[in-house]
Amino acid sequence: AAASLRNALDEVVAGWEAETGHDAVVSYAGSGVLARQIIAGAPADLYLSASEQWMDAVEAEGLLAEGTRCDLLGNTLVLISHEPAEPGPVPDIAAALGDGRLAMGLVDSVPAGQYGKAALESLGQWAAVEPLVAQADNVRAALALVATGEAPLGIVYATDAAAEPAVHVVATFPEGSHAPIRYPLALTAESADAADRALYDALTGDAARAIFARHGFSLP
Amino acid sequence: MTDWLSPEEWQAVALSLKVAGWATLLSLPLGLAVAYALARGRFPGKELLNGLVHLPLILPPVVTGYLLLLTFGRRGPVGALLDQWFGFVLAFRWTGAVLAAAVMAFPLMVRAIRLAIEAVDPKLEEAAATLGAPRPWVFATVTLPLILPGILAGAVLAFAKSMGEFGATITFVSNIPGQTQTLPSAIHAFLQVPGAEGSALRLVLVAIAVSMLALLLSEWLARAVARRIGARDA
Amino acid sequence: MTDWLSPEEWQAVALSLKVAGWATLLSLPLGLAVAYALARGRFPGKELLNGLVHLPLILPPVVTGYLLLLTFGRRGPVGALLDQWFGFVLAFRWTGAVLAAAVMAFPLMVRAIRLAIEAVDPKLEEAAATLGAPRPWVFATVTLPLILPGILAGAVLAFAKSMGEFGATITFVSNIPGQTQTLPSAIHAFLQVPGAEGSALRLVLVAIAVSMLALLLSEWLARAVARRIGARDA
Amino acid sequence: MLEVRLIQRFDGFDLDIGFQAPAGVTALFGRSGAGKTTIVNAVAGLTRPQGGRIVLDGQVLFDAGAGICVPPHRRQIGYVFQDARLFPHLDVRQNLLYGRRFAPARDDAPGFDRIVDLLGIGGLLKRRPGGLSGGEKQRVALGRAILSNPRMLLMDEPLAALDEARKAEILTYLERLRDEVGLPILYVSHAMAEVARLATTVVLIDSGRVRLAGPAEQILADPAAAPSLGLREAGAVLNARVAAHEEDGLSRLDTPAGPVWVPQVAAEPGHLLRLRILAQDVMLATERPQGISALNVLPGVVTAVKLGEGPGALVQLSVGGVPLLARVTRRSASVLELQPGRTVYAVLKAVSVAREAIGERG
Amino acid sequence: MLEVRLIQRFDGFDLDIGFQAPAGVTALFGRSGAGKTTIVNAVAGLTRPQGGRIVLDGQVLFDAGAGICVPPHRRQIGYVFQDARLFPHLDVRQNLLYGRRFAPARDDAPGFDRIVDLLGIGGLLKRRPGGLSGGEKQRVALGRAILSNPRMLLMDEPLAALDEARKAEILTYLERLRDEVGLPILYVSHAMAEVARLATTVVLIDSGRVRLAGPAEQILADPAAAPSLGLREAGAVLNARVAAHEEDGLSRLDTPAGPVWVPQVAAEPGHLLRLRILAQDVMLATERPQGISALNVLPGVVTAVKLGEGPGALVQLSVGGVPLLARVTRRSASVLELQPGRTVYAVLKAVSVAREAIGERG
Ligand SMILES: Nc1ncnc2c1ncn2[C@@H]1O[C@H](COP(=O)(O)OP(=O)(O)OP(=O)(O)O)[C@@H](O)[C@H]1O
Ligand SMILES: Nc1ncnc2c1ncn2[C@@H]1O[C@H](COP(=O)(O)OP(=O)(O)OP(=O)(O)O)[C@@H](O)[C@H]1O
Ligand SMILES: [Mg+2]
Ligand SMILES: [Mg+2]
Repeated sequence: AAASLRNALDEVVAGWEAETGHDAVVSYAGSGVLARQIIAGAPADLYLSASEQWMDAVEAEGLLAEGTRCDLLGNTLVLISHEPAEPGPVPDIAAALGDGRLAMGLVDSVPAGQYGKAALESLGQWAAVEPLVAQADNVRAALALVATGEAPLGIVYATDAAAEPAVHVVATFPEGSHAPIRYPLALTAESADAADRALYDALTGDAARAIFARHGFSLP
Repeated sequence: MTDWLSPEEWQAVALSLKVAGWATLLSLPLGLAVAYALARGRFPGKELLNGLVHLPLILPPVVTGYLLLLTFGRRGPVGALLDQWFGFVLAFRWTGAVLAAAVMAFPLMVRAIRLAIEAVDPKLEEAAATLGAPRPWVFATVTLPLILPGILAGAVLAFAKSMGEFGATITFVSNIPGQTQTLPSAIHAFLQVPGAEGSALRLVLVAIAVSMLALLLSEWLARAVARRIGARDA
Repeated sequence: MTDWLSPEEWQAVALSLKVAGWATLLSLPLGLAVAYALARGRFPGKELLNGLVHLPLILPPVVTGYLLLLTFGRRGPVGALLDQWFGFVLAFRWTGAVLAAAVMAFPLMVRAIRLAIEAVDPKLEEAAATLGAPRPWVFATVTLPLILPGILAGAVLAFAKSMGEFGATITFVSNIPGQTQTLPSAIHAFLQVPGAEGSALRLVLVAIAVSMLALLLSEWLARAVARRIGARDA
Repeated sequence: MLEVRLIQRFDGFDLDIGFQAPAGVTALFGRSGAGKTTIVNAVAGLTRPQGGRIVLDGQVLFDAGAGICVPPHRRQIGYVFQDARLFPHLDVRQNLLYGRRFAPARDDAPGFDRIVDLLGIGGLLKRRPGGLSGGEKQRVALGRAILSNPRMLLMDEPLAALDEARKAEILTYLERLRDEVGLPILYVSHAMAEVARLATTVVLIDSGRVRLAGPAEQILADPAAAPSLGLREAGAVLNARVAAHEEDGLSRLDTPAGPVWVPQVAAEPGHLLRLRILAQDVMLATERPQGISALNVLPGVVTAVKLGEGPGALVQLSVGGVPLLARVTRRSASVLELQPGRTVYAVLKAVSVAREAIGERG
Repeated sequence: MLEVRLIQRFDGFDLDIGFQAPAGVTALFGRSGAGKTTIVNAVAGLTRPQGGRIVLDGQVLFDAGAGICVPPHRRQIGYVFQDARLFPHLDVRQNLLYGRRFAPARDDAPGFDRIVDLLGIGGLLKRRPGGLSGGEKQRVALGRAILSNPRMLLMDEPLAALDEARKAEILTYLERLRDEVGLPILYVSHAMAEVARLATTVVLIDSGRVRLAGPAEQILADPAAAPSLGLREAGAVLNARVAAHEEDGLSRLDTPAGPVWVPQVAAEPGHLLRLRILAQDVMLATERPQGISALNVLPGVVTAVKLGEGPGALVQLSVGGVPLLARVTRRSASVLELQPGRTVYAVLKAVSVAREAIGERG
């Protein structure tokens, strides 16, 4: 599963294991890394991606169990700051930055970065902000940049912002400013036994949804 | 301290040690051979070999990991053969983590050993030859003991690197707790999660402690070896 | 070939070279000093220094990068001082990438130089002393020339490592095209996107080509040095 | 029998020599930088000369034309290096025994204890070479080569760092190796005394060329060779047979030149010896001297007088049919009217024939 | 003036010595492993002995009690090592000049060209030590130490790897260093000939202890010391003045024992020399011999006879008031009735006084 899901997913899986007595092994890594491994023959049964693109890539290889792909989770994108702030509308980011930097995920490759770029473009701010963007390897690193005060502002998922007390949400990007943020889940073509299916069902079940919701994810 | 780390974390520590140990041990003979070839050999393609050895240093670990995945993965050309012939699977096993660590640490090991070989006075090897010792015997009884400090240094570097390696490992064998989740993978995973810095820090401290022990051990060994060799002069 | 790489990619190549070059160059004097201290010195805390030097090898690069961020970031204790006193900022600058690369490559450089120093016959240094040369002069005129091959090896390892370093770099100074986007960062970015393997491959080839050139150069230099020193015996 | 023919060119030095080393000890003699070590290295197989051919007992070890070059470890040639080259990581015992494993088994192989005793290194066996003194290293190197039980021994100034007493002991042993074991030895030395005592063949090298080569007796008694060898070292070699050991510590030797008394020799009566008589130890008298301390007075006839550039003259005598050399001043040569045909008495002090100048007949 | 007092213990060897080295050349003489190099290393400051005190010209270099140990580079003591220890990365010229930068400026500093010429290494200046022959290395090492212009020179068997001709040249130069420059030298050697020629003071070391020490003339002419020094090397030293160079290549020297003719010496008439006369080169006669080639016949009186264990006897004579040693057989001693008081003639060949035995007066 995507590494950024760890807190919530661990909780869900632990509950499921206790309930069913099955053992689930969760491998957390970047969505791209996992996708490549599945393509290269990794013995994975479920794939929970943070990126629709990577799920597409796996699907294109015909490695998904037919009809099991669904959007498990959603998320929202927020602008955060190091300095305490009250949530409000998206400000003029370039002006707010001054000579500081805007921390984001890699704008061309990390999903959060891609969404952020799209949002800024639709808000007409991208051109002004682009030279000021510090692209981090992943959302988590972007969050760290803001948390340490290295960058005054950053764009991350609402879930990340919620888990880090050292940052403050300045604004939430409007729904329509970027493509919907989705975490697709699917069983792989390899998955065989009933336990796999059971876990799939558990993840999509109500108990799990409640946990995910508590961690700040939206549920499409 | 047992309850200071979760069982899963203990597993990661144990796995890291196992992986680093095996990676170091298994790459030693090859490292020695390659270092010897680079230091003393004269053959076409020497520069190529040299470059190849350095490759894992030059490439981002993810690339190396990806290349390993493509080659040694279950569908990779070599991986498939290994599986078919020996039933030996590397991908997503701790054995794969060993391979990844060994490959990443290889340039460091080779360079250290090579430097040591280059510092051995060939006149001593000549002297051994005039006493009737054939080349391999000379290597085993003269060159090898004299380069022990270099081998030790190489092994330490390789071990340390293996303890810290993660980019190639996670790309090649993923991050499966109890199977391929090494200490650095675990640390990295923690760092991906907001608010888990504490857990990460604990593991970092463990990693440092383990490696420091290894370092101290190696320094002590090196001193013992140096004493054995005594003054350099003969 | 100019149109084979985009201008941005060219920038990444140039930046990588700049960063690796500076990282190697700047860490040389310190590396030399630390290696000398470890090889010849006797002081309390030697083991600690030794451990510290190896740390970047042991820790996942991300951790190192994070520690750098905490220390040398604008709000970090050292970073703040540097900014205040010298107006020298590391964060988000290529200078920061140099620091990250230098730190990551440091253990490799130190170990290579240390091995070389340990292989120098102290009798030659004694001979220089009886000719009236004070310690620093002996170091500069006897020890230093004799360990040149080791220094070269250390520099090559450091350069190669710097060319490939990316975990600590991206964590510390992010990935800002034209400023901190080095070759490996660019490669890594490409690998994050499905289907961009082709672009990544191109950059990988460039990285390999550049590093091979550096390697060849270093081997050639090493041979020149070895010829200068001639037979080891005196 | 070793046949050597070598061509090797360095920047500023070129070597082009050929010589034969029959059984016994062949001394390579020559000034510093003459090319001695270069030759020895080629024989050992450590360098590959540009041209030439090396044959040992019929086996071609090296042939530039045929592209043959037997690697050193298959040549079975022991080498005592000019620098000791001990293995620093092995203790003295291990150094000494290093070659044992590859030594061809032979009945007359030198015993370990024997060699250790002879070289006086019994107390060092557990030590590492690092702390040994110069002479101790040299002795261990010597032992190591001998114990590898080679079919030929190369020695490059093996005794340079040793005191006279130790030198004398080892020379005695080398003589025995030469005579009893029959081990051929190629011996590099600057010390004429060693050469004269050990050598059966002398090869004089000068600037990469062979200047003189031949049997030791002949070369050493050749007045023409004296300048090259060093005037002080010129002298004849007499073959002698031990006649009797007398009670006052002298031995009487029978030589073709008549009886000669020398300080007691170790050999049994009947044994054959080589006696080296330095030209400068021989005094000449025109009448038989009386009341002098010198015990040996041998009547003879002058056969040649070679005046040097300096104040000296080399006089060759025939004493009982064998040549003897005497070095005198030109002044004496003219005062005593020394010229071919003149009858003279050669006066020789017994103590002048030092132990080192008496060797077993090679 | 160098005062040395040293205590040093190794595993299996312990050194406890004290001696003084006045101006001139002090020879450290002793068997291999006696402790000579250990002493020299301590004087150079390369090792820190466990106890003792080293004072050079009033400056304390080392004092175990006071915790003083001047580092080697501030001692200004040149050291010619037993192993050459040339810098492999520098060419010969750079090796030679290495110490120049730190050399105290002095008017009488040896000129570079002068030394290069003397050592015959002009052709090697551009070469690196790697390819030099053993003797060439030793010569470069010698030059390097001398050119660092030290206030004292330590030489550990500096001439061991050299041929006789080169040795003689360098000895001449060392004599000049000793006499003209007044450079004190601590000289380790196994070669008695070198010691006798150069040394003004002799210190005999045996197993880490001083066995004998004193002025060279005294020690070398002491029959009691002869066994330790080697019988062949026993001999007296005569002080002589050059009287005239005669046209047949001989020089007449005036000595307290009377005129002595030797092969021409390089010194001007009036110059003072030391003449070493080996005991075994002296023949004794009870009546003045006639018609012999030996030019020097010196009348004297026997003052002591020391019978050895072997066949020999050492006879000490007083010739013109100065002691002379002669080595003869016991048989001759009894036949000639040699005993104190007996008048005898000492017969000495001019050519026996070799160039090496004539040194400038120290
Ligand atoms: N590799 C080399 N390159 C250039 N010259 C060399 C090389 N090896 C030897 N020589 C030269 O060849 C000559 C002969 O050297 P060699 O070592 O054979 O002399 P040697 O007779 O053994 O002298 P010594 O008695 O001083 O040891 C020397 O002048 C030396 O400088
Ligand atoms: N570091 C050491 N450890 C143990 N023993 C040592 C050490 N250094 C020297 N010795 C011993 O001390 C003794 C004296 O050594 P030293 O080198 O002074 O002898 P030397 O008189 O110079 O002999 P040589 O004439 O053979 O050079 C030797 O027996 C040697 O083995
Ligand atoms: Mg030689
Ligand atoms: Mg010594």
